[in-house]
Amino acid sequence: MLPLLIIILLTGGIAAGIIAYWNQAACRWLSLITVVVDFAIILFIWIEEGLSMTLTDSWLRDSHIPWIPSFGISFHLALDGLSLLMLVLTFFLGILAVLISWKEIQYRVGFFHFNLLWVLAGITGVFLTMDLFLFYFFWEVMLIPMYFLIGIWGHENRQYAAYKFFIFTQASGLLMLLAILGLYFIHGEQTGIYSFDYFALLNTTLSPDTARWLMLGFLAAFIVKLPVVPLHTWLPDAHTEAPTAGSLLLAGLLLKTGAYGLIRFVIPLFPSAAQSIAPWAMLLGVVGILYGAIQAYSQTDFKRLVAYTSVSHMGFIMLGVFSFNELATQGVVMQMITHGISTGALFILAGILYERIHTRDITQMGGLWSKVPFMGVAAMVFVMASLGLPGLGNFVAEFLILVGSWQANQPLTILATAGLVVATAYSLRIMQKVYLGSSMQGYILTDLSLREKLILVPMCIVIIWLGLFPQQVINTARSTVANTMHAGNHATIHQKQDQEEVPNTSAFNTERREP
Amino acid sequence: MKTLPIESGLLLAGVLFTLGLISVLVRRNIIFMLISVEIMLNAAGLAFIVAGSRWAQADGQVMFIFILTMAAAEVSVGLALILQIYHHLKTLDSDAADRMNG
Amino acid sequence: MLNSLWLIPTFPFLGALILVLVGSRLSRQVAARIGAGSVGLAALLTMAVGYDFLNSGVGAYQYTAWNWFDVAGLSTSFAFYLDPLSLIFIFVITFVGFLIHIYSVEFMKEDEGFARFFAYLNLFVCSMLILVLADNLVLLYLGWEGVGLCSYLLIGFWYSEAKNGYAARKAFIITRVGDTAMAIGLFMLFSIFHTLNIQDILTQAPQVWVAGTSMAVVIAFLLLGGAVGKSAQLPLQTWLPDAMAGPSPVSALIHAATMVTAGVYLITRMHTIYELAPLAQLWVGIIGAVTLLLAGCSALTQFDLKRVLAYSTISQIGYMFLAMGVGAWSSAVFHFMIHAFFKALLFLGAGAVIMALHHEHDMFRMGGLKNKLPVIYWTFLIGAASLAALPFVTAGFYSKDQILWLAWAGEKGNVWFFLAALTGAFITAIYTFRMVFITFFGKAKTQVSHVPGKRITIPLVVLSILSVFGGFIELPHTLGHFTLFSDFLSLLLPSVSLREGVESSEWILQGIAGLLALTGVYMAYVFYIRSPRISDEIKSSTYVLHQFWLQGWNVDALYNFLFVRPFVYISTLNKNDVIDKFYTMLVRATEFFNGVFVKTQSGILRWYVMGIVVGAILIITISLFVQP
Amino acid sequence: MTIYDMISLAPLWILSSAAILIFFSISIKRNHKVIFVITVLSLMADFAFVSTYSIHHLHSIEPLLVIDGFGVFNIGLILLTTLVVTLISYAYFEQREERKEEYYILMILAALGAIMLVISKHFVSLFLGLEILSVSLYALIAYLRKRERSDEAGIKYLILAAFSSAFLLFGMALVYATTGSMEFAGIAAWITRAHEMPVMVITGFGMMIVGIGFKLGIVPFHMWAPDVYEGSPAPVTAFIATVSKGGMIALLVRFFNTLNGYQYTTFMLVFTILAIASMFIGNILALRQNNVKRLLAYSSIAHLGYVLVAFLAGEKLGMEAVIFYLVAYFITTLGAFGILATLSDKDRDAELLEDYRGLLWKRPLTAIVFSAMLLSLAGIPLTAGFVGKFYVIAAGIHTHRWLLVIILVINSVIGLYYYIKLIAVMFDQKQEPRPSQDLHPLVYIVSSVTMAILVLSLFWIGVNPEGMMTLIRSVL
Repeated sequence: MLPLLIIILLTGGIAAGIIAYWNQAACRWLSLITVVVDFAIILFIWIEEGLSMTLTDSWLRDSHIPWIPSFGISFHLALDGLSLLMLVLTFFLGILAVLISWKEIQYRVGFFHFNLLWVLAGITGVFLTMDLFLFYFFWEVMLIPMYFLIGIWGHENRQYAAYKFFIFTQASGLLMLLAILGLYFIHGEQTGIYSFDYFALLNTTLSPDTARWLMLGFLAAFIVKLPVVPLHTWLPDAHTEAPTAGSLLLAGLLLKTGAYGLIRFVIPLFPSAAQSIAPWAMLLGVVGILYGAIQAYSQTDFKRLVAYTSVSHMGFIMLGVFSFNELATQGVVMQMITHGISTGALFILAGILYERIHTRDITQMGGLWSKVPFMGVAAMVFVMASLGLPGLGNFVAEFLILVGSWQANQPLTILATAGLVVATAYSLRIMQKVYLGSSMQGYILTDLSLREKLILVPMCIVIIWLGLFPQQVINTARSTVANTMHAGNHATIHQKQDQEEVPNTSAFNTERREP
Repeated sequence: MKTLPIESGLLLAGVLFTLGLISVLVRRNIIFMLISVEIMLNAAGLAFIVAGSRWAQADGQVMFIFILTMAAAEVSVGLALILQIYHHLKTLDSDAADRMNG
Repeated sequence: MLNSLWLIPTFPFLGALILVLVGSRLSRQVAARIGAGSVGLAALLTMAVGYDFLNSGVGAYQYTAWNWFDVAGLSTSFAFYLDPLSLIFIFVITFVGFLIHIYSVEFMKEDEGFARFFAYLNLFVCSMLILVLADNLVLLYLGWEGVGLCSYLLIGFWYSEAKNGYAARKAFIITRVGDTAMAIGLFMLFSIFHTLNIQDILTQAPQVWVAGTSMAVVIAFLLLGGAVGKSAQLPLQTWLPDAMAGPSPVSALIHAATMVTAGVYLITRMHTIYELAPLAQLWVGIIGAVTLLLAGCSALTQFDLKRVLAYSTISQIGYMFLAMGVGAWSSAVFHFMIHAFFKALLFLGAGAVIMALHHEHDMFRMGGLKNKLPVIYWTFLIGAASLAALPFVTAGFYSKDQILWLAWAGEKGNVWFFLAALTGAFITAIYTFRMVFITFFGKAKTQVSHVPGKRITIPLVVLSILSVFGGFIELPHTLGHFTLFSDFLSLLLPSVSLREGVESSEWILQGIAGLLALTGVYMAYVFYIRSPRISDEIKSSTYVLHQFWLQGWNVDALYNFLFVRPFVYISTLNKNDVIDKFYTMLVRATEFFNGVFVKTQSGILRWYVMGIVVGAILIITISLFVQP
Repeated sequence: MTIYDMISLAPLWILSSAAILIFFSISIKRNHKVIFVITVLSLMADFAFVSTYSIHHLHSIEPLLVIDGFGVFNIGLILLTTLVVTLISYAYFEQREERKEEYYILMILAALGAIMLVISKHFVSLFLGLEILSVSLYALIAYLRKRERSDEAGIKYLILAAFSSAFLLFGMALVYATTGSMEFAGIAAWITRAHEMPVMVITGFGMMIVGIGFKLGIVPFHMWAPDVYEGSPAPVTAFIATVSKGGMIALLVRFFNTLNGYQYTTFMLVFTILAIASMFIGNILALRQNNVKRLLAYSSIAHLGYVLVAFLAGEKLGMEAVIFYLVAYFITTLGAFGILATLSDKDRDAELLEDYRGLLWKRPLTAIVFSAMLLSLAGIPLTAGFVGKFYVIAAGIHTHRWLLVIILVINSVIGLYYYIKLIAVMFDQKQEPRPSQDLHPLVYIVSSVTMAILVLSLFWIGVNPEGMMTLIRSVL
């Protein structure tokens, strides 16, 4: 079942690319159907498993195919609550990405959809894989098509942005590869079994120094992707220059792979090292929150502004992950989902406006509400989501993160909370400059079309739904979060025991992976 | 029979080699450069012969013959090329052949 | 009937939802019916629920709609909690809200954003109801932010003017500063009590803390931060005068009657914590006292009718804070209720005047309206009298008198609080009647263009009745000793114990207060009716002070200088992200090396030979000198 | 020399006979097609013969040559590479009027030299192999006489190659003078006995490194590379980049392993410095290069640096990584130059960046294949280059050569820039590509099939490298 998710996207992408030579509409429909099928599959799994989800049994699906046995590499995919949620988000946003490109992309339609579906395939792989080599593999695979999406269909300065994106992520990814290999060899030398399997590597005993260095390798990849200030500068350029679908996928999904990596790999693999750098990591998170927010305030390019808000919001993820408690981690999971939707929606709105008035400069806008009230309402919802208004999903996320991080570090939490004020400032500035005020330019524009409503209305519903009824999501992520916490707490105990030998009982139930 | 110590033989070869090397560096005429390189090759050949004689083996001389043969082949190709270059550039100044750079 | 409690916020919510989704396609009549009707239903339901509640005799009723989220012990739900305190609040919200909705139907009838207006207003009522009914602090926070949003939307309702948008943003951002403090308070509460359920916290707090514990003080201060933000008290008061950019019904409902008193609600609701944190409670009183004086002075100098009322609102909420500061909880709530009546009345009246005069806000360009708009004049006068607390006949007298008395006689009261309150009362009387005299007396300066209809006058009349008779449900010892209101709250809120030996002085104080109010009215009469020259002279002789007060003690300028400008400056300065320069530098460095290395590829053969020679020398040198 | 020896040397015989056969064939009638077919068939036959060798086969032809699994693998690799170069040469030379037939003789002789090189275990055979290869290359580089840059490239290569050969020879002479043996094993035995290395030997090895380094094109002996790459015909460039460098690497591995050079920190240090310098300077030089051939030359300098990292890592994993990387690099380079050759026209090679602008929209398949090759050079997953780089890094980490590995990573990132730049140019949508020559579809069929096979193997090894890994492991 799990490889199927990826295979559908890959073949769908190739087919869509080929079919576009004859019929562009068919290509769009094919892409849409491909993603919808995947979405249906993952929803089916969720509904099927949602009822029987318990703490002990955290791995819902598992598929294990040997790939490069001489290196102990296997095509190992597994699904737990966190992956499930991420996949639901992936395919949801995937559908929207196809829809939003329906009119926007008129140039090389086939190749565009090929890239779009392959990005999604790469992301799906990242969220599913339980083999570190394979993880790195997918991690890189999602970059190339993304690079093309930015570089070919982007705005004026697309080449520069695409380079920057690619080089930043590659550089950090390679550091992760070093760390993966380091871990692999250390584990191999200890046990005699050379394997890239996640569950095998979890039990590696590392000296504190080694653990720290290896963790930094992993961290590099994830915090560049997240991104964390001062490694964020690729993001404003990439987000700004990408086509709408590209920005949507970047903000909605690619950044989340960084957060996912932190939860899935950094904490469980290097619990004590992660704990030892936690204050610094949290500090970086807070710096990101404030810096991103301040930067966002002065931007005049709509998409660039939203991009900086992403930097700010991702700071919360850093803060939450390194708080090491269930509250904050649940908040992080929520934040991953809600940010994906709210920021994605803002990018979509920017894209819709760009289609109509051909500018992203908010000083050129103003007073659009009276002309496009429906769009204005939608914008209001997502702007409010972005400033963390209760009742919308982002509030639940940020509140949980902050309550959690308060238990871990109080001064930093206070600073992070202050970030909410700045968030208000920049969010309201969007509304003011774009929709409110009086219009200087005599733009003639039409309100949302049916297709655009089909994109934005579900997003509104989801963000409100997540704000009012988040419990289903929390339940789904619970087992994963609990396991991660277990690993973290284990490390704390372990540190206290003054480096006794690690007990054999692992936090993770590894039995199930054996076929 | 009293023989020269091996070091002096090698020293001679070394001096020859260095002379060739320096003249490759200082000459601009391609033909002279080629000749200088040949000197270096022959210096190497001389060193082989000295070494061979030290161990009383024929190997050194065998090697020298190979070097000679190779040098001949090289010179023939080289001269052909130099002819071409002269054809194109109307000069044999090696510094003139710098159309490819950067 | 009690179990339909959840319907009270649901009606306005549905109203808002319908109006947002299909409002633009509805006729004004239908939109008005939905907008006002939903709040009307809520008001009716409140009556029914309140009746049931009073008859049932239970101290409190709780209704859980659904579990909101439940993570690692932080369990919150959409649960409503009804007790006397929240009952009073929902009564005021729905009832006054309903009246204001009716008023708005006429007031807004020509506005193109008619449906949008009612949508926001309904959403506001819903959020405000959630705020006061919330059984846990997270839900309260939801309502808290929700009203903030609606306030933002409604201040900036006429969005085409940038000024209004600016005022709206200012309101939202400044209240958010307070909210942030409050949010931190919630984090601390959770880390101590492992719950955010209000009743659980209130019952556990006395067991966990002894009075004066620093933790309690810190939390109390943080919650106070939220309260001063929302209630426009020092030091976060600056947004409220600007918030008058919104339509007058909005000012009446949100910025006078309900939302701005949310801070009062919060502190009263969490009074147990304040009683465990005497220092914080003292500061509540100090903030209240100082705010009421400062705002009163500012009100004296304003010429925009609504700004006078805005400063007056700040000042009156200062009274409520002062009351809470001395532990007179029920007095604060009582003053809240009465204030809601007369201040809503005044705002609605002011709105009617402004509408009648073609959106003229400047009092000095009004005048002589006494005869032209009689209903408005009389009702406005009643409201003004209540605000000025003219003795015996007005509700304001009774509610304010209670605060004055307890500020002096209460255990936590002192002479400074009393003097501040007394001075405040005097100033109040002056600026109130200054407003009345300038607006309604004298020569007419602007023609009346629109005579208000029934939908405007009826709410005014109803509110003026309440402003007079509302006070009689709670009478002091000296005057009938009727304590319906405080009895109702007595189960919930402790009463103030008096200092020893002060009982006898109560009537003296009442006398002084009444006299001062009347003196104030007289002074206003002297300055603005009998000899306006004097007021001009005072104005010109104290020009600097006048300007200073007019600008609200220049706090805005101070904040601009301290916070806004540096923030914008830094933000703009760094617009292109200085961190990016570092990476650009890396690229430049690489390009520089590229330039250097490319020079070595000169294309000259001898140069290449040289390269090999250098390499050979290096290798041999290294080989020879770096021996293992 | 026994009969068995003769049979073992069959690959060499076959190639030599093929060269002579073509020679005679030309003297009878010049026919490009026939000569081409003879060349292809003889290379195929040779490969078929070599592939029958057992990988556990070890046979020494004393004292010069040794045919073992490693040698056989490399012979096979060289033969296949030469075959591919020949295949792409056909279309390339067909459109040129010059005499094209001798080209194939030279190509076969060059391959012969390289094969000699990889199976040699003696200075004499080393020298012979090297010079057969070199002399053939001089002629090959300057083969297109009408092009003005050919002769310049040829003479530069000739002088420099001879110059560095002199170093190599002198170094050999010094080693021989001290140790009394020209056989690798004999030298190794002498050194083991001697405990300490005399100055003469060290100087000798140092001078030999110069000669070897020149052939590999590593810094600071790299300067010929861009000029020669630019001046040579595209297929010849491909040959230099692959067979010539690969043969030398194979020899280096054999020599170093026989000597057990890993115990001498001096040489490790020297090679470490060379590797680091090659990676940095190669990549940085390529950054703003607008000539694709020169760009690939600089990139090859860097790639040889990567190979040296694996080489320095040593142990079995390092050797595996060296060979795997070579295989991946061969496929990729052949692909890249193959594309370059197919895009070239009569007058000049398609070497300018501008020639590639908008290629994706004009010739999508070509552009995609070229992008795949470039991505492989950059080490992006799904391609052989990725697995190769992974292998190298793994080897480096295995023996804790963190410095080298980190520098490799930094350089991969720098390298990324110019590979992407090239891809970006191809994907550029604005300008229309310049109108190019008429295509002769039939002529290009051979090239197209070759490219298809290359790109398939690129992806096959990238996605499923297990087979190749097993093969390499078994020959070591």
